[in-house]
Amino acid sequence: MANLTFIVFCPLVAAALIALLPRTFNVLFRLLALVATFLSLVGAVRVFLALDPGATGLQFEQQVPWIPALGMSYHVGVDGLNAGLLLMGTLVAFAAVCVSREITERQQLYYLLLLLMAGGLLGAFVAFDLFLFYVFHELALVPTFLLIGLWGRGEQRNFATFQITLYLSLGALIALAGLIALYVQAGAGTFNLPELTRQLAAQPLPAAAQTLIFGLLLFGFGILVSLWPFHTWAPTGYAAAPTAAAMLHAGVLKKFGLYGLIRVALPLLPAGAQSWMHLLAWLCLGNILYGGLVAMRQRDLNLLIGNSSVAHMGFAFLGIASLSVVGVTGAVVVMIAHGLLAALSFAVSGYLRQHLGTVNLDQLGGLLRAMPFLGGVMVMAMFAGCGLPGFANFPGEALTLFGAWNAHRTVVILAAWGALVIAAVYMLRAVRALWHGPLPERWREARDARGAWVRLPFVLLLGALVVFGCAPRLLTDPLRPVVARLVPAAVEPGATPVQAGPPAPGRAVETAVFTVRREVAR
Amino acid sequence: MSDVAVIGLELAVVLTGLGVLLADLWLAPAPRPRLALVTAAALGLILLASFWVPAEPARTAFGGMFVLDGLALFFKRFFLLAALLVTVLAREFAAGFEAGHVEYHALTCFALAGMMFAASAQHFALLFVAVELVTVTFYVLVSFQRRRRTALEAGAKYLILGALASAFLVYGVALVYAATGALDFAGVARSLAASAGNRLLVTGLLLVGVGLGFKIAAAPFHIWVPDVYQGAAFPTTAFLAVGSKAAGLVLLLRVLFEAAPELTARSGHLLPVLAGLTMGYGVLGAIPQQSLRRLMGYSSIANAGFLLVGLAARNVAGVEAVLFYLAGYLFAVLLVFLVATLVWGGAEGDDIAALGGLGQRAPALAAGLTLGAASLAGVPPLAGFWGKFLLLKAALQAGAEDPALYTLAAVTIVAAVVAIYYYFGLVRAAYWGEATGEARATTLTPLARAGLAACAVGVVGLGLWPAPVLAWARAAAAGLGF
Amino acid sequence: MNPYLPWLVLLAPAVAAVAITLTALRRPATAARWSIGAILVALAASLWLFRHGAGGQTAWVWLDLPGLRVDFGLRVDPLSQLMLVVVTGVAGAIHLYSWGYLRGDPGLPRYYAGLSLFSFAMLGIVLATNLVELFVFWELVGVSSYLLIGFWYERPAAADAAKKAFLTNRVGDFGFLLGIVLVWSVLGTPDLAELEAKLAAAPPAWGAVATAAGLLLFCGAVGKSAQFPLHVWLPDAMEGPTPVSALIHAATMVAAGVYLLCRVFFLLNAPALAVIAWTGGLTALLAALLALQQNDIKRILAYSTLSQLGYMVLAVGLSGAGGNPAPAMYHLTTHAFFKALLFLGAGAVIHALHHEQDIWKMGGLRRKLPVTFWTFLAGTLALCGVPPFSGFFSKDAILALAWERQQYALFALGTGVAALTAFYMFRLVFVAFTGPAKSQAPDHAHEAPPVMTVPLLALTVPTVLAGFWGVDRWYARQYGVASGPAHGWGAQLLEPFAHAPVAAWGGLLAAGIGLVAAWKLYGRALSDPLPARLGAPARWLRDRLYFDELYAALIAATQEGLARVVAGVDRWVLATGVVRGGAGLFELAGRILRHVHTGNLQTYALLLAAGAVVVLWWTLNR
Amino acid sequence: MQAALFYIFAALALVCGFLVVANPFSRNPVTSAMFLVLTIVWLAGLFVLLHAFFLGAVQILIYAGAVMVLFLFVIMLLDLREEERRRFRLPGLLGGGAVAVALALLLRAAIRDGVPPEPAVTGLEGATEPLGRLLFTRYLLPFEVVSVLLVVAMVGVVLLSKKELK
Amino acid sequence: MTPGLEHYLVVSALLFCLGLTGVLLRRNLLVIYMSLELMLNAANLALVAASRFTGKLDGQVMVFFVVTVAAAEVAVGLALIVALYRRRATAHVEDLTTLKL
Repeated sequence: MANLTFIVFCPLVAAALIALLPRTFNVLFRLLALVATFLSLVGAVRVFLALDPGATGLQFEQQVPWIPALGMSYHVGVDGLNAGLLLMGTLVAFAAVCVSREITERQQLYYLLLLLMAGGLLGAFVAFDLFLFYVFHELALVPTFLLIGLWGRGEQRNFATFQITLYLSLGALIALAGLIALYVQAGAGTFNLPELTRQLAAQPLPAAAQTLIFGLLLFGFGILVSLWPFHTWAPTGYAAAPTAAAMLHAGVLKKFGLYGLIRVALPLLPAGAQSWMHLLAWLCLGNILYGGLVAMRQRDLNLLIGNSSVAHMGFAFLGIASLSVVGVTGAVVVMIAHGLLAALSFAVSGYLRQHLGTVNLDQLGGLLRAMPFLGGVMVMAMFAGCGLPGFANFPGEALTLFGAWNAHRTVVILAAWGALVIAAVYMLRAVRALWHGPLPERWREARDARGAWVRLPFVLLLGALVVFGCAPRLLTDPLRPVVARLVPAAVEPGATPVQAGPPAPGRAVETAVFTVRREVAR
Repeated sequence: MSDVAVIGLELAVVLTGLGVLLADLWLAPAPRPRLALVTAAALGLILLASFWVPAEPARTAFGGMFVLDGLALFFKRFFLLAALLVTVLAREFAAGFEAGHVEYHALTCFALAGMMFAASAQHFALLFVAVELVTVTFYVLVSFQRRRRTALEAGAKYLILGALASAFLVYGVALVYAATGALDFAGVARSLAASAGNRLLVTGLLLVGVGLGFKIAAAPFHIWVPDVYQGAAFPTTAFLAVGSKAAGLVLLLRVLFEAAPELTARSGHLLPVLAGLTMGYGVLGAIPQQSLRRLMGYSSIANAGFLLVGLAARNVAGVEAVLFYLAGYLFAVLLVFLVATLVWGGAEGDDIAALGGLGQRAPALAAGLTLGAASLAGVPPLAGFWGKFLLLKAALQAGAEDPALYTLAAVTIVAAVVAIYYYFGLVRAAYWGEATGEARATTLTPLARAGLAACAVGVVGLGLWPAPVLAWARAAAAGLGF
Repeated sequence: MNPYLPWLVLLAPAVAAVAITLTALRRPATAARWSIGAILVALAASLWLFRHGAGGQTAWVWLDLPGLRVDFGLRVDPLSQLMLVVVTGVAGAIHLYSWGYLRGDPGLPRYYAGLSLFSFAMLGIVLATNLVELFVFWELVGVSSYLLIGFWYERPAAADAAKKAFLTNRVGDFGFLLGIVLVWSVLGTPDLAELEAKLAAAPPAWGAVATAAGLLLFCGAVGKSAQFPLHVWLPDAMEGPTPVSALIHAATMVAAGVYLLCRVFFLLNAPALAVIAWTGGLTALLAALLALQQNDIKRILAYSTLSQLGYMVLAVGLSGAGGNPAPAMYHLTTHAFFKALLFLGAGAVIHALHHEQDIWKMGGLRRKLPVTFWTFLAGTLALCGVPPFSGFFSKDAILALAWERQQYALFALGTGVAALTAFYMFRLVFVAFTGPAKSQAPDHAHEAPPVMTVPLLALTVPTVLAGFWGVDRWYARQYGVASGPAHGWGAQLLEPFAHAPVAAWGGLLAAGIGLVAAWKLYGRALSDPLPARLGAPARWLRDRLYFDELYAALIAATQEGLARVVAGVDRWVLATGVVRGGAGLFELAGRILRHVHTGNLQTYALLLAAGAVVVLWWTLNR
Repeated sequence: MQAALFYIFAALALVCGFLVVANPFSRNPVTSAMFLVLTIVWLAGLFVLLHAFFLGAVQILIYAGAVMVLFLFVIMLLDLREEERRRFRLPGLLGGGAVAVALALLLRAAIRDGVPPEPAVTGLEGATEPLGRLLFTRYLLPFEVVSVLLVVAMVGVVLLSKKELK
Repeated sequence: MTPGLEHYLVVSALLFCLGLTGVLLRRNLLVIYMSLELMLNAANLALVAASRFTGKLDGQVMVFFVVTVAAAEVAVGLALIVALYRRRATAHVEDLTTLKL
């Protein structure tokens, strides 16, 4: 089962089967979905365990020509970068199917779309053909829109659906333009990533072209990841989405953009990366600080989680903007950690919404008494969200801060404030409002998650967060050789930073620091 | 005799039309409806036969007036397929016409013949008569459903505006002739190469362009489209959107790249600007529309804009993209109109809100509509996505020479996003719109099923396995001699 | 065995915490057994380590990236050896005590899980070899403190206090983390041993940013040890159960800041130390003043904790770069015992009075609660620095240090605080224990069960005797100061008077003044006479000099205000203005455009012809 | 002589054309139709001047004879007189006029620029025979297409004129 | 002065524009249609003149096609207008505005 095609196509084949079944076989739909995502999960675990962490090349590689005329092929593989993402993706997919118990209408279509989404996003993470990469992403994206539209909730559903559809389509198209431009400019007549990498390593594009294409990719992918100020789709979209869609999108699919930046943009367009990184570093502050401050003011749990998810993406961007091995590694860890965390948060929030009918913080309170299990899970998730050690978010965020320090000093200082203080403020406020305080009479009968089956998704996600949080090397060791190859002219401590930073406040101090460091090196 | 062999396909089509007309006179009323199937079968056979016609080497006939090359063959197959599906559509729509069912099919064949001649035109005389054959047939087809108030109005509008465009076309031909003394494309091209700056010639060619731009619904000659689309019957609208547009396009291709390559090369920003305008107009105008046909009219304008992007790129990749785009467009549009026919039939209106609850009462139709709309919106991995993908690729390739194409690519992206908005509106109406009172029984005839399946297979198949059609498109585009 | 023994110390409570969470959340007895057993195992192992040291060091590589390698090692050196004993010892006593104090509370398993988690984290801080590792455990003690303060989460005050404690700590941690990053970026490693070696090899390398880095690291200590200006959370933290206050908010966690400073002492330079000293001194004075007018028994103790922490920080600051901060650790150690004792005593009182905490409703408890009273009195005397109690020696060491360093202002400040300390502590003793009963509550009080009194008695032993053992000499080994020969008991008692007579006599005199003043005012008082005498200043002190209000206003004006503005911008400008507006513009354009289609075919013809004309004109006139 | 005839015919054609479009005295369609017939006749004159004798004849026979009769017949059938009571709207008037004038100016400029140098007028005669020969050899295909077009027209007219079936 | 091609073309252009004016200004469908015929005739004139001055008959053949096509178009068009009139009792463009926006 340690076969990528198997992992990707398990959900897709199950989707096809569901489409062919009669409309009334409701139990079977769910069962099929569970089995398919579980098989994918098992496959991903085996791939992850069998991965050779020291290797730099692709493993489990498979390649079949698709459209030779345009240099497109079905080309999948894993290395240290996407193995963790794949594992996280399958895990979240399985959890998402588990929590889909809340759906009672049109189950056939629902599971069909959910499985399509799962297959698409898994495919996107293992694709090594740029075009395949894009197509798989879209395959996952389109069902998202339908899921939100059809099973969404709240008064803003319509608007949210349209907003997320249009915004993400715009982002995807811009990214597509970037990918096409890359293809055209490289002139190798291939979308195959390894070949393109070889080609561009031998003959780098001119700096101007790199800057242009990198810009397209940055903003195209950036929109997909809710890069500030293109983030407004995220909170409203997630607030309206059915639980599983929010979990899969916020958790996994959103990472596609970051993955694309790391996998495609950084190694192929090193000069372009240099020219955009400073802007990106400041934009990511928009995510971290602005997103965090907005989250502080939310009174709806889903909006709060949505905005916090915007904020967390900032760390991944910061890691990328650092252009250092440490920072980019941190970004990947943040991606995985946030994937699990977002899925977990939305799962809890979805449960609350389903059982209480509201997730408005002003109406809830003291629920820890009535729902100790969920409360415990949620409190842990919130801790993870404010970067507490022991959860995978901490190593990720810490690494991004460490990695970015040399290149973007002021940004790191402000980002640390966002990570340590602002995140804690809104997370703890949510805990205080939801779980602490006296339990109102009307929620006294609220039902906790009971039974192993109901608890399973929460336990799985939380467990993964803790495991990766305690042993981040599970993720970072395989990443190390890969990232070192992907990051152009990585900034190492002790080396002069590549980024000739602009005159920022505290520049004099920085200069002093660098001078000093050289002395140490000697 | 060999000349006749070269136009064999067209002859077969004309004979089918005449045969159906005559059979209508001879047959008793009862078996007449089956003539639709006969027509469809005949067209299908001709379509099959067309695959035995070799595209290489290009053959000419009638003193070079008619050419059978890859491009022509590509479009002939395209038109045949379109007409075949339109015939199916018309059969399903039959209840909407009060009379003249068989004539409808015959006229479809004649219009098809006109389009097929157009695809092979190498001479302005053939161009003119072929265009007129198509246009005049459409005057009749548009006003066919006389029971609806709007059909005749649409017919009258199409009549006057079409005739006006024809007048421009003819006058353009006259000016071209006055400037060069030639009516064949090769002669005009030679003359143009000798005196590229001749303004009389340029004026003439531009006026020809106006006539053809009218056909493909390019801004600023697109203004008739929404009204006429809305007034016509579904099969007619579909045929207008697919066939008539493609006929204009193939002629435009021939004129731009065979009759006036010099002028095209020096046309500067004209084509990009027109492409951008057309796209923008189409997508913006479509936003507030309530009537499906009117929406599809604006969408048709927008698609004309997308197609013009390929022309504006002025490279072989652009033409290739245009051809592939059209192929995907054919299936998607016919899919949408097939669903519309089955939903509304010959009703007076076609309010999109009436789609409400379709997802529940007819999942197959809703799925078909979704597929068609998604393909038109350019969602991968459907056929429409490839079209947009190839167009963007061509534009970005051409951008290296003319940076205006980069801007055009940006406009294309924005327009594509806006297009997603209104296509998604269709899907939304079908799945989570309020179900209206008039829930028509939707039992599908085998023919309708077959049509739906064919279109769906086309949309998906072209998306998943675009290579063969892409290869044809590439070969056809290469024939234009870049 | 030996190299792995520290892991046993560290992991035993962790295992207990996990086990309780997974298996015993509904079984209090099991949970208590797990937790108490684990801490006792840790205590035993600590004692073993204290006697024999660790035979080698083991580490677990937590992260290994180019330029950033984080080893999770456990460092057993004099500093951590004794600290381990202190932590496990106090924690052991308090674990036991809790079993009696919280008997019957349904949340007991959760409580023990939190307590074990805390022990794990605190031991991690003590043993950490690496700044990142230190930070990890640093955060974990913060979170366990949060969980335990908010143990009675249904009480809004407790929930709010927990949040406040965590957030205030986070502000300090913000500086701490940046300090770590700065140290790493300059010196290239977060490993303490490597850092020390590097600095020893090339001291000037550190120069330029040393002050900044030192102060940033100190930020962490300011937060955790509740130094001014982040002192506001500690009094509120008293909303937690009293044993928690004793363990976390008196004996160990709050002292972690001081421990941190001693750990990274080699990184601190003279300017940073000056700031540290003054911060500590100021905190000591401020807290002592605020303690004067508190009426809640736990709050009085909390302010006294603050004040004593101030002493310790002051001591670190006074040690001077490259000096010997052993007095700080000395005071930390003694303070851990006597303050834990005091809190447990207070807990016993509260327990006996059914959660009455106002000292003005107590009185006469000396007879009702004899064990509690005598142990409490021992703790008070230690706190006030009365010989021969341990507090006398450690406090004297600090005052002597100030005198030696010729920091006379700080010396005077320290001495004054000593007087204030005696005053407010004896105020508490007189009012609550010896004075007349001021309500019905004391009448029904009964002495606590043995499970609570035994820990009291156990803690009394070090409270009384710790001064004779030579804790400072032990710690001095850490800083390479040759320890002199051990004194006899008597000599040890007299040594301060011989070594630094001014400090010793001054401290004693101050304590005496405080005691006498307290007796005068409160010996028989039924209500507090001070407000009447002092007027407004007394009210200001009672209201904690309005720091909370000031901070609330400050935060509201800055961060909250900013959040309000930003959220408004997000909602109205971005989401509504730009996004909806942008979409609306497209829609509007569409709606306008459709009016071109008037339906009049002549208009259409006109537009068609006009289009043709424009195209012609544009192409021809170019 | 030729020049004079050209100017006369041209002027008459233009004047009559103008009267078709904008007769200041009458807005009756019949008047327009009559002047269109006249225009066609003068154009036939010009054709003859250009030695296109066959086309001149065709012009008169088909256009003036058949087509215009059809027009008149329809006008009479429908009894159209209403336009008289409608006023022209100024914006439409100005816009239409401006577009027409602009087009005229553009065409004039193009013609001035683009007319090829005057070739020696050949002995080209637009006689019936060479025309017919050309029509049935080189132009056979368009000719046949036009025949299909005529079939379409027939079918179309029949369809459009059928009594409505209810 | 012997009239040359330019003269003929100018006349034809003027006629074309006159026809266009009629299309743009007249309200009666029939008159508009007549104006369109005028435009076609203008094209015919240009073709014939060009044929004469280039010495080739192709232009005249083209005129033949134009005339034939125009006849067919007129037939269909008039039938359409008649049908429209029967249905709507109007031949005025201003009354044909059901389809709009």
